[in-house]
Amino acid sequence: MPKLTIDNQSVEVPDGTNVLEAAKRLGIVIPHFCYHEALGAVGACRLCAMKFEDGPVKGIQMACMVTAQEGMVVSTLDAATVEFRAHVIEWLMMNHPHDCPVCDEGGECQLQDMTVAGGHTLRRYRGLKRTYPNQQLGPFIEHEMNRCIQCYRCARTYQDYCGGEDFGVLGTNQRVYFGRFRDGRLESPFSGNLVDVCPTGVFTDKAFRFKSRYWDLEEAPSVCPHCGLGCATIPGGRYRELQRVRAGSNRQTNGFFICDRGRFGYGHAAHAARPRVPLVDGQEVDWTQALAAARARLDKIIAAHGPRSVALLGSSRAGLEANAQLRSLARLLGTDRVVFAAHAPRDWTARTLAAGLGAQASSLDDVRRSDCLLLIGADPLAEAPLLALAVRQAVRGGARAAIIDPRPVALPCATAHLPLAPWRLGQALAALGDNDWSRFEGQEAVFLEGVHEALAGARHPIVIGGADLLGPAGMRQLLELARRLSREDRPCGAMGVLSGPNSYGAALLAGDGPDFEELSNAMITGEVRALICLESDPLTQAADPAHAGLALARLDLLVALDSLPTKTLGHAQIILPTTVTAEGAGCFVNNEGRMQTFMRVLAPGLPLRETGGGGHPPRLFMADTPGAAPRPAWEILAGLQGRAASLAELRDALAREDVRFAGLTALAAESEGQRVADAGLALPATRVEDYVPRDGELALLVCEALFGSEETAFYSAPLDPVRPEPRLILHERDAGRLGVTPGEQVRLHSAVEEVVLPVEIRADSAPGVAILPRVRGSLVEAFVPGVGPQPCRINREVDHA
Amino acid sequence: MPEWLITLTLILVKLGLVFFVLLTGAAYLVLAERKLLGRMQLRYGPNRVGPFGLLQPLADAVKLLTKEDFIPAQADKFVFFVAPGLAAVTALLAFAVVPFSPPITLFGREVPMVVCDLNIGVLYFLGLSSLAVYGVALGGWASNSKYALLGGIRGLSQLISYELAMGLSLVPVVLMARSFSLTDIVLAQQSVPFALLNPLAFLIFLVSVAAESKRIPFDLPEAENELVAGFHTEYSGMRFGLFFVGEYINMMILGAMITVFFLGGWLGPWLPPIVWFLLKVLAVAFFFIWVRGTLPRLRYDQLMHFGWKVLIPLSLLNVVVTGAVLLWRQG
Amino acid sequence: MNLWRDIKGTVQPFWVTLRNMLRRPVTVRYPEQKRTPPPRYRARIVLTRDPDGGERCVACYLCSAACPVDCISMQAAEAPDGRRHAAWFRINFARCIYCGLCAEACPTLAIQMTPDFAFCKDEPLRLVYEKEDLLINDGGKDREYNFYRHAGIGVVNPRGGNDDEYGPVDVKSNLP
Amino acid sequence: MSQILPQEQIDAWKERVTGHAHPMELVVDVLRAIQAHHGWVPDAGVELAAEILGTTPLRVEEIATFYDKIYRRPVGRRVIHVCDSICCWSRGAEEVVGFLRERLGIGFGETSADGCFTLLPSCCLGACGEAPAMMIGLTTHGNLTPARILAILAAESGEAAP
Repeated sequence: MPKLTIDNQSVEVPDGTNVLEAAKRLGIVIPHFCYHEALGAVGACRLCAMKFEDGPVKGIQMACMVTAQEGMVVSTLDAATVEFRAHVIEWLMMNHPHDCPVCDEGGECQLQDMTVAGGHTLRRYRGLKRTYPNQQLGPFIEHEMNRCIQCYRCARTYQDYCGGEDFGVLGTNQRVYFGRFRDGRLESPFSGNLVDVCPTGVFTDKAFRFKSRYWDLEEAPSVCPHCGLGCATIPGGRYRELQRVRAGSNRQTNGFFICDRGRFGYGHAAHAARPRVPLVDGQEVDWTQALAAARARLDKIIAAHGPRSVALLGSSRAGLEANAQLRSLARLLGTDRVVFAAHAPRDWTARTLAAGLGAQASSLDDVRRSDCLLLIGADPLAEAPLLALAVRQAVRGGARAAIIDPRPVALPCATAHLPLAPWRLGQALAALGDNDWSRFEGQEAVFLEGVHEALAGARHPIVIGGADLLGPAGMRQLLELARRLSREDRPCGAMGVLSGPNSYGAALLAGDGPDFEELSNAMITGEVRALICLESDPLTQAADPAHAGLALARLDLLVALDSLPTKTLGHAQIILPTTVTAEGAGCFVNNEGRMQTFMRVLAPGLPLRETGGGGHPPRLFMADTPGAAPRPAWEILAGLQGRAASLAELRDALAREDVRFAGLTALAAESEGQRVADAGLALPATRVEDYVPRDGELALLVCEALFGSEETAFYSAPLDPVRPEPRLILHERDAGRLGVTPGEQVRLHSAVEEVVLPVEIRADSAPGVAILPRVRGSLVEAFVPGVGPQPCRINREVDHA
Repeated sequence: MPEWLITLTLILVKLGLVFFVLLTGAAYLVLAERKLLGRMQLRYGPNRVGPFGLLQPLADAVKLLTKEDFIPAQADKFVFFVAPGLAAVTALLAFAVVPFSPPITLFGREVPMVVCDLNIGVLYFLGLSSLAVYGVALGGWASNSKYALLGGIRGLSQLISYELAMGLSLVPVVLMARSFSLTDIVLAQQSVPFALLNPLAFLIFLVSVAAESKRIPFDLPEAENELVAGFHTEYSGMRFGLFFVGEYINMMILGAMITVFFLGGWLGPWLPPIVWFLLKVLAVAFFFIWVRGTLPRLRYDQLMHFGWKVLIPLSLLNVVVTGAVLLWRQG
Repeated sequence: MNLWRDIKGTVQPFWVTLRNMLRRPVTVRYPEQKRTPPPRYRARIVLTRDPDGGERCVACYLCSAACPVDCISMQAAEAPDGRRHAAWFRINFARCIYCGLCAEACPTLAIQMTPDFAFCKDEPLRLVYEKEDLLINDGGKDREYNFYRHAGIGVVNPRGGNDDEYGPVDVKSNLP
Repeated sequence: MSQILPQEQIDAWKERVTGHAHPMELVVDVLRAIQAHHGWVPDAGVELAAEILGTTPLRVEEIATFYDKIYRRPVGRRVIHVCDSICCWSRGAEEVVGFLRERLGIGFGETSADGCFTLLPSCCLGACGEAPAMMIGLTTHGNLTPARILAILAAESGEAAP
């Protein structure tokens, strides 16, 4: 812990901190471009000069390149350094086009700030300025090279941190160029980070192009709702429209970056078909009438059929408070039929994880620092993209990462991949735990043995399992494996990849209660007559959507609370519109049990762009905002209980009632969040026998896809251009046997549906498994991931015809 | 016609006359002030309504009457209603004792040209001018606004402070006139007006009276650039009008008082007494307007300092000296 | 304490005001006598055009940010030729205080103030001016200026084609 | 020239890459091979190199545009690199350049009308001792005088005849 003096203030910093960071701790911010906490120091921009007056280093030095040492005396105000910085900034600005008025970065431009901070206010250079041609970088990123100051942050982020290989630095000298080989979409799913990282306006958000200035945006810290990791985000809205999302920073979860799904998935808030007014039997009503009608109909059904004829369905998309309110509404109505996920196997997996994770819980930061990782049944890029980035950081730091997965999982880093059929993942986990390879042979046994050795020898091993492929039994095995690998001196971490932003929280509330399968059976038998559906869409989410459809059709009353135009709304008699994440405050519990609160960014309402109809905004005096009816789900559910409580009161009540959420009341939105307390709930072992195909048969495995399958992102227009086409992935051996060639149309026969789609042939997937990434809104929408392998038959479409 | 009826009729006629003259005077005083200030600032002043802007007071009245009467939600409604009335009424009442001419003979009756010649007229005047404080203090307090409250508090302490000096400066007058009746005081100035006889008392009275009327340079209760509009910040429409009219009536009353106490009232050669009286009153009013156009506002501490540390000791000294001189002259 | 100075300082101004009272007022009797305000007078705001006839406003939001009374609002949009312009632009003159900060903030000289100060309306909504009402067919005070001829983003001229620019860099050039 | 690299060379390179621990180390060699065969490296050449090395074209392009002796634009049959750094400049590089320009009728970066020579500046050829110097192909020519230059040009143009 060296102690140094900066501008006559002394500060003690951890070993290895650079002087620039040390100054930041004192609140002294010196202009800098190339240094970024996540990227490290390279000393390229020459802007963070400080005068080292005494100590081991002397003279004007780049503060980012000097490690803080005991006894350093540093001045940032020294006349020579100030002049030095002023000159550097003037040089950097020499070729700058001065097009700030038409630049989207204007207002939040580091170059602007640093130019002013550096004291350079008037251009003295009268010569010609260098210009560049631009590239088309796809639907997300706008390129304007003239504004570049060659700080290399973009290339370091894209290539070094995110592992992208299609964007880099070209040329030398006066023509250094940051771009691609040819025009085209940036392939990395983390390309959006260029916008955040670029200190000037070379890379700007294309979906946000010219929409707003930074200072006009309403912004607040929030949590990303597009997967289970709970990355910190900062959504920004203006004129009642969510216009962009940028990365927040939470050192425990995402660090400083987010994936493109999280960045461009905000469009669901402005979806044209979004429910915006309470509807009772298709009639627009006000809130009092809607709540009264819902309550009256529920009471009528309870009076006729008893309280257990009402069921409630929560969701991993809704916040913790809303789900807790659903639980207390169930208590008030006197029913125990309350479920918190529409997908029963996922539900049980999440509950298994939540019940057993305990001290093994590892954050993304733990993953980044780990030296040995095993990913089993998890495809981070499809299910939780930032996990892939965390794995890459670990690998960059020297960690070894092994993947056991039937899918051709490709991470942006060097990994070892063992394609193993889904029904054998459990065996692999058991083998790793027991150190017994008898059920494997050849390469597989060698691979597993190597993994075991690496895990046993590592200092910070973490095993990561995907909920969809492992299922409840596999998740239990994964946790068991982590326990077995733990030693006194060195625990082994575990992480489960869950699908929803609040899957963990919903699972905690569910405990050992019923699941949706039980519920839908009861609906079909007529025991359940009414369902309250909280931000849940059984018709696309349930493990068996067809069965869910039958069940919903039998209901007398369906009350749906939702912010998305889901299929389920079509069956609802009463529709109560809720706010999206950015429009209401709440709390999500991420896949490691971390409670993270988010704040309201903007009030709900029909975007001005719609009410204005493109021309001028309306020239009217209006008492209320159009489309402003949606309310937070917790408020509606409290209303159904006849209460009007604030979020703080609801949190208080929840924290008092349930010791696991005790930390909730003191949680600030910008904090790193807090893990839920371990209540040590034991769950009965559930064992579902996987379908194992016989020789010559193929098993169908439906899985998630990066931009195709996540529910909220599906409704987001900015993601439309990157939505994938449905395809079936076959191992080359199976393809050879079927005689299909790449890209050929095949007919897939399955219990779900019969569809015709093209094939992709891979050598690195597991043989005997046909992999179908789900794409919502396409012909394969009915296929739901997370249900294990299913029997299927595949024909060449040519044969069929 | 019974004696009492005649007396009553006469009083009513006098009342009506005084009322009319006072109100019209106040209204036109406003116009005169605006015009004169305008000229002092090289402007014209109001010149749009009627010839030379002569109908401006009418227009103002119409405007004030038709304006929205706004009452702040948190105001003390009753006191809020009453305060402006208090301000105007106390000002009006003070005129009851002012003699504006020697008694005249009408239908064989000697009619005193004063609404009511009280033998304690001076005390009556002092009492009413003390009551005038209520309009300011209550109005400021009832508005439930910080500006109004501060204005009210300032007004209260300012009026109380300068009341002392004002009262004390009248003691020499009473000593010299040997009467509390205003008519007697006027008559006592047959030879020399008291302003010349006792200029110190005159000056003190002049200053105190300016302070009492809350006029520049003593307009601290409504200091615009500090307190928006001081005690009447929240008032609008005719309620504000009452405060406004009250202020100008007050100016006329004080003009009349100065005339009576120090300038020899209606006394003067050649012209009819009533004209003399009016001329003197208008001269005083002009002086006040002139002061307004000339002097800047004092700071609050300067005001208090001047009142308590200069005016009151001076007036006390004046009382002692006048008494001593009178005693010495009596031998 | 200089009593004499104080008394003099109090009495002397009376003479000044009295003297002024007898002078001729300098007032211009407005509706009857009209005076032409100087060209830089700060009254009704207009949006000007560049010498090529294009809208100068690039909808950069600086005027609305500078406006102390928030009377300017707009929405930027991109034209097919890459030009940034205002999809709609609105000034609420009922709220405007004619301080001129918007004109000062405007980096493209688009927003300018004119000496037209007499444009009262009897209804507040009629004082809300839209872009069509604000846009004039003139360059205003600096007719020759064209922002796009200086900012190298290739709207008026091809990229690198402005007077103060080199032609665009060819990253594959053989020259070092 | 339709072919960037003959198929047998491609196969040979692919084989060399397979056994290599760090294929990217070979990128300059592959590009030079393409240049040797094709004269310069077109976009398709970059893509071919990427394919051979099992990487993305961008990775190859980063290196191809970095080195000034890998030509990403068409050049003549012979490329003249004239040194213009300090030693050569002080010994008359400007005159050398002037002479070459006049003689060949081209400026920097241009190719002579007969397609024979391309003139490029270069910063330091490592021949400061023989300044002024220029390089044609892999040969450095020092102590240049107009006469020497003429002789070199004559020899080179003879060699470079199509």
